Amino acid sequence: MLVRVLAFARLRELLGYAEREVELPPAATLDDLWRAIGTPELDVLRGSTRFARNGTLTGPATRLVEGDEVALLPPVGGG
Amino acid sequence: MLVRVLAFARLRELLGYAEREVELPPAATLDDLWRAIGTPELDVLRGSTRFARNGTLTGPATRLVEGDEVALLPPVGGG
Amino acid sequence: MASAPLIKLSRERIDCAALAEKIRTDACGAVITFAGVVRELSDDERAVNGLSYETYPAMALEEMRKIAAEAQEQFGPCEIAIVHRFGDLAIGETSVAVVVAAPHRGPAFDACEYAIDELKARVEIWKKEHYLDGDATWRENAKSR
Amino acid sequence: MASAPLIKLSRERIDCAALAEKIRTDACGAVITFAGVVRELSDDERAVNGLSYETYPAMALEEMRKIAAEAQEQFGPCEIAIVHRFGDLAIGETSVAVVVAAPHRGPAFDACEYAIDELKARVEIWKKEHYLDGDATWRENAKSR
Repeated sequence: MLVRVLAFARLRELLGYAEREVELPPAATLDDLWRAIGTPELDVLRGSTRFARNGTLTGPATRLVEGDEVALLPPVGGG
Repeated sequence: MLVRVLAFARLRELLGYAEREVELPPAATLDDLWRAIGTPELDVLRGSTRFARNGTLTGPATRLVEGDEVALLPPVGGG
Repeated sequence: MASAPLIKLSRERIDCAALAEKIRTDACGAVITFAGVVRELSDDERAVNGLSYETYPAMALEEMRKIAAEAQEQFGPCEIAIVHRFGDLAIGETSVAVVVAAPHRGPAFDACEYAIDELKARVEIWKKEHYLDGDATWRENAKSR
Repeated sequence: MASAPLIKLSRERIDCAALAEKIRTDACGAVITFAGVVRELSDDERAVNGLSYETYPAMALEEMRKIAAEAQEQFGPCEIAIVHRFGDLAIGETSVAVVVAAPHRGPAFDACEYAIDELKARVEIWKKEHYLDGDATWRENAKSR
């Protein structure tokens, strides 16, 4: 299945893209997605990264479905 | 001796002037001044009135000297 | 940091944005502006037509300066402007502005609220409320925020 | 009283006075404006050249709306505007404005401070600091005021 990945700020820079389609096996979780796109530099940021699925924060065990939009969210810095 | 009286807000309206010279006996106090200019309507406001002598708050027993500027100050309402 | 406060009594309208721009420095990360505005209702819910403010300028300006200095003393270095109108004001006009600019927002909020609370309690300014029915009253400040 | 909050992400400069005029009603006696401004020094005292902000607009706007609703719920009916810049900002530019207009100043101060505290903690906005020495860092918010 295909999901759309959005990456922001430091994660966007490390991944080298702001938005990308990723092919995953059916019933893959957010954890699986992280492993599919991961790099060693990315892994040190895993603990501080939050995930949103279709605009809502969710945990790494969440199962994805075809067409989901997954956002990778570093700690915020607005204001 | 002559002192200058400044009256503000409700006190100004009741007295009918904003500023006036008042003739007082030597060594008169603020209490004496109040009696000299007072009216029955004014007396009900005595408790809420503060006095300033030459720009500084002071008590009713304060003795005045020639040329003092005495301000009669109602409760404030700024802001 | 911390120039002399901008303290003023003004017959003309208050321009809060101009005050903020005037006192701000590049060391300031937070600018808090309090504007007191003439409401259509008095505290006892009477329909208001307008207000007039009267001051004893010498004492009022001195007390406003003291309040600004106390705020800087208590909440740390910050830039402060306190401006109060006098004369006649219509509904929607700003009667008083307190602007505080500081490196961080916490002390700026505290200093701004301190200054307006103290101004309302201590500064020699008087307010007359003019009602739609033609009546008018000198109104003293309550203790409330 | 209490219209829908004015919530916006803006590439253009923020005009706080225009926001205040837009949300204010004649029932409001207090208008509090918080402006967050780009400082010349970072929190660790490095000389800053400018900032850039990035957002996830869908989530950021929803969270800003929630925060405004919470402030109205907690501190009583008030008019609220929350506007945050994105893109590149120079020193002295306003990165965020929170404007609250309410009948009385106490709840307006509380609502304004609540909204900016929560925005800094919860809203999906990221800040990159660009230093005079050419270096740059993504900077997350500390818990301080």
